[in-house]
Parts: sequence; structure tokens; C-alpha cells
Amino acid sequence: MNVMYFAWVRERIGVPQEVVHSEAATVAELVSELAAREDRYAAAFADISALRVALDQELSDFDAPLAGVREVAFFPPMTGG
Amino acid sequence: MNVMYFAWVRERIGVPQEVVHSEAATVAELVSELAAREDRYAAAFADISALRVALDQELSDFDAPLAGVREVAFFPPMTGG
Amino acid sequence: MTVRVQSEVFDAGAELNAFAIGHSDVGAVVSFTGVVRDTDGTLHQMEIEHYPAMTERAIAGIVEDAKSRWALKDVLVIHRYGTLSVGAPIMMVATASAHRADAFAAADFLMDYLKSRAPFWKKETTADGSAWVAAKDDDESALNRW
Amino acid sequence: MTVRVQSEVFDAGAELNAFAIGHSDVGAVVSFTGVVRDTDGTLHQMEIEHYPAMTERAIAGIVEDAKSRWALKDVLVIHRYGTLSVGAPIMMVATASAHRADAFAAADFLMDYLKSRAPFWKKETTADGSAWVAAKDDDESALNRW
Repeated sequence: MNVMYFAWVRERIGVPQEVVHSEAATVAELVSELAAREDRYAAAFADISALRVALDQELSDFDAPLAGVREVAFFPPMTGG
Repeated sequence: MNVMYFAWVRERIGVPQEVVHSEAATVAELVSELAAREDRYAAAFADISALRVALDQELSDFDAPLAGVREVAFFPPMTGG
Repeated sequence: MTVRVQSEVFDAGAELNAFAIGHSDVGAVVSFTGVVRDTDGTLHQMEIEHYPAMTERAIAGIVEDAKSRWALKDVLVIHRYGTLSVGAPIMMVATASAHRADAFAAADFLMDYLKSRAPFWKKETTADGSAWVAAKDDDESALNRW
Repeated sequence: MTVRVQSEVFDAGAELNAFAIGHSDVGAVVSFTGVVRDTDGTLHQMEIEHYPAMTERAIAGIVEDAKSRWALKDVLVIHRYGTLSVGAPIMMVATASAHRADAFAAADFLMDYLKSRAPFWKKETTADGSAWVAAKDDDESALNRW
């Protein structure tokens, strides 16, 4: 699936998006897998209460299942307006 | 003192303003004097709950004293904005 | 603070731009524009009467009240009188603040008070004749929000 | 309903005029303009990042929600991304309704939701460097008003 990062999540991880092959059943499992990869991921995902997630461009949450999802995006709380 | 009328009060009484010589102590007394003058005044002041009054260009009420007041204005509730 | 009472039409967009310019400490600008509305296609025109000696002072008092309640960088009020055609702007309020909550609340407050406490009276002319617009109970009770 | 997401600057006054024109059943137009604010004179510029595939859809969803809650004749949302200078407009919301209460509430609601639910992230650059703007608890709790 395509995984995207925005704002300081993007800066910490160092790439705006990447293709990730994962069998993770939920967003939380995907986060655990990514955080275990490298320090930059661990740093980005250190506090998931500071993060938001969108699945296929819809805001979702960390308990949500990933079955059928094609795009996951991680970012800090939005500051529009 | 100068007495002014606006909107349908002006239309009923037939003049926008007039000089009134009165010893009325309060607005309510002035209203009684005016209403006793002619039918057109009686019609305009038939229901003072439908009227508002300003004394020297400040919103006031019918119990207010008239001592020192130079301009009294009667009108319906305002419809600005 | 600018208060203008005039019979001439005004350009709401140009007023908004002129108002919003040159405040580096302003993050939020809210505007309200009131327009002559023709709900059922029968309105010929609107006439607005006012009490000139009182109008600007009453509006300035309402604006001062708003400035004492919220952190405002600037306030604009324009209100017309005379004969207005359908679709024409009746009046405009704009508020500028550092933050949106102050700008919104102040504009909303100003409108409620201008509606019921500024000495204007509207009369509508249709094919059936002319009638003074009645004040609504809702408009009076809206003042209790503040 | 118009939603525009763009890097180009826009003219808030011209947008307001274009929006307000041609609705004979509209009596009330409320606009909000967000401006790049430089509180203490140190801001060089603001950068806004967004999530293109999600942005317009998220905004359209918020607008639909507003339209289901209030009697709106029309809604306009413009939001910029990219590099913005001090004093430049960031975004704009306008609502048109028969009555002022609907127009005010809808604009206020739209701003609260765009602030916390539209995928934009602001970064400010001063002489000391760049920092992402943190979301405020107040902005999140503002959503509970609706």
C-alpha cells in the first residue's frame, strides 16, 4: 500500500511517501512495524496521540482495519483555516 | 421642546416634527397630552407598547422625566441591519 | 473604527479590501453584508428612514460596547438610508482581530444591536403598496445572547 | 457551492462581490478571511502543506455538513497552500442565506471544521528558523459547540 507522511512526520521520516508491503491488520500494527524499522520511524511514531491517520483520504483512527486500504497517511493534527 | 416622529408614527401624525409646549413631567404625561389633542395623535399613541422613545437622541422609556430634555422622538421598534 | 451613514450605494468588496489592509497583527476578518432581499419576486424597492441626529452616535455606542467585550483591531460599519433597489447592499459590518472567535462574536453582536438599537426603519414597496417592516420578537430576544 | 484550493493569492473583495451577486433571495452574506499574522514583527513567511488527494473532498464534506444544518443559498471556500507572505490572505469562507443567523452560524462552523479537519499544516519561518504551528486544544474543543 502507499504510505504518506505530512508536515513534521514527513520531515522526521525523510520521505513524503513510500510503498509499504505489510500484512498488518490494523493501523496500530502498521505503526508498530514501521516504528521497528529505523530510528527515524521510531521518532516519528513515538507518541501516536500526537498523530492523526487517514485511510484512502478519509480521517480514521489507529484501531481501524487495513483490509482493502490502498493509501494510509500519517500527519499531526491539522492547522487549516 | 422639539418632538419628532418616525416611520408609521410620523405617517399617522402627519408631520415629521413639531415644537410642543408642555409642562409634562414624564414621557407618559407628554403622550397623554398629545393623544388628547386630535384623533391622529390618539391613533399614533393608542398602544405605547408598540412604541419606543428617545430623549435627546438616547433611547429611554416612558417613565423617564422630561426635565431639561430638548428633543423627544417617538418611533416603532427599530429595523436596522 | 469607521462608521458611515449614507444614501449612496457602496462596494462591499472594495470596502472589505480597504478595511483588511495594513494590519500585520490581524489574522481574522469577518464581514456581514445585508442585501435587499426579494423573497417572492414582488418587491419593487425598499426605503429606509433614519434619525440623523441619533444614528451615528447610536452606532458608535454599539461599536464601543463591542470593543470593550472583544479584542478588536478595527471595526467598520456602513449603513444606508433612502431608496434601495432589490439586490442592493443595505449595510455592512466588518471586524478585524488577531483570532477568529473575537472577530465572529463581535460581528454577530454588532448585527444584533444594529438590528434593534440603531434608529433605522425599513419600508417595503410591492405591487400591493407599501408597508413598514415589523420588528421581529426574535430580533429583540437575540440581544439576550450577549 | 464553490471550493478552490490554490497556491495563487486571491482578492477577497472581488471574491465577496462575485459571490454575493445575483441571488435575489439572499439577505445576508457573511465572510471570513484568514490573513498571515505577524504578532511580534519577526515572521518572514508562512508555508502551508496540504494533502492534495484529500483536501477538496474533505472541504466538500464539511460544506455539505453545513448545508444540512443551516438554510444556505450558497457557500464559498478558498484555501491556499505554498509560500505566503505576511499580510497575505490564507483562506476565505463566505456564506449566503435569507437570514443573518444562518449565515453567521454556518461561517463560524465552517471555520471551526476547516481549522481542525481539513488537511493543511502551517509552518512559520522567523529569523530563528522554521517551526510547525501546533494545533490548539481550543480549536479541537471548538468542534464540540456544534
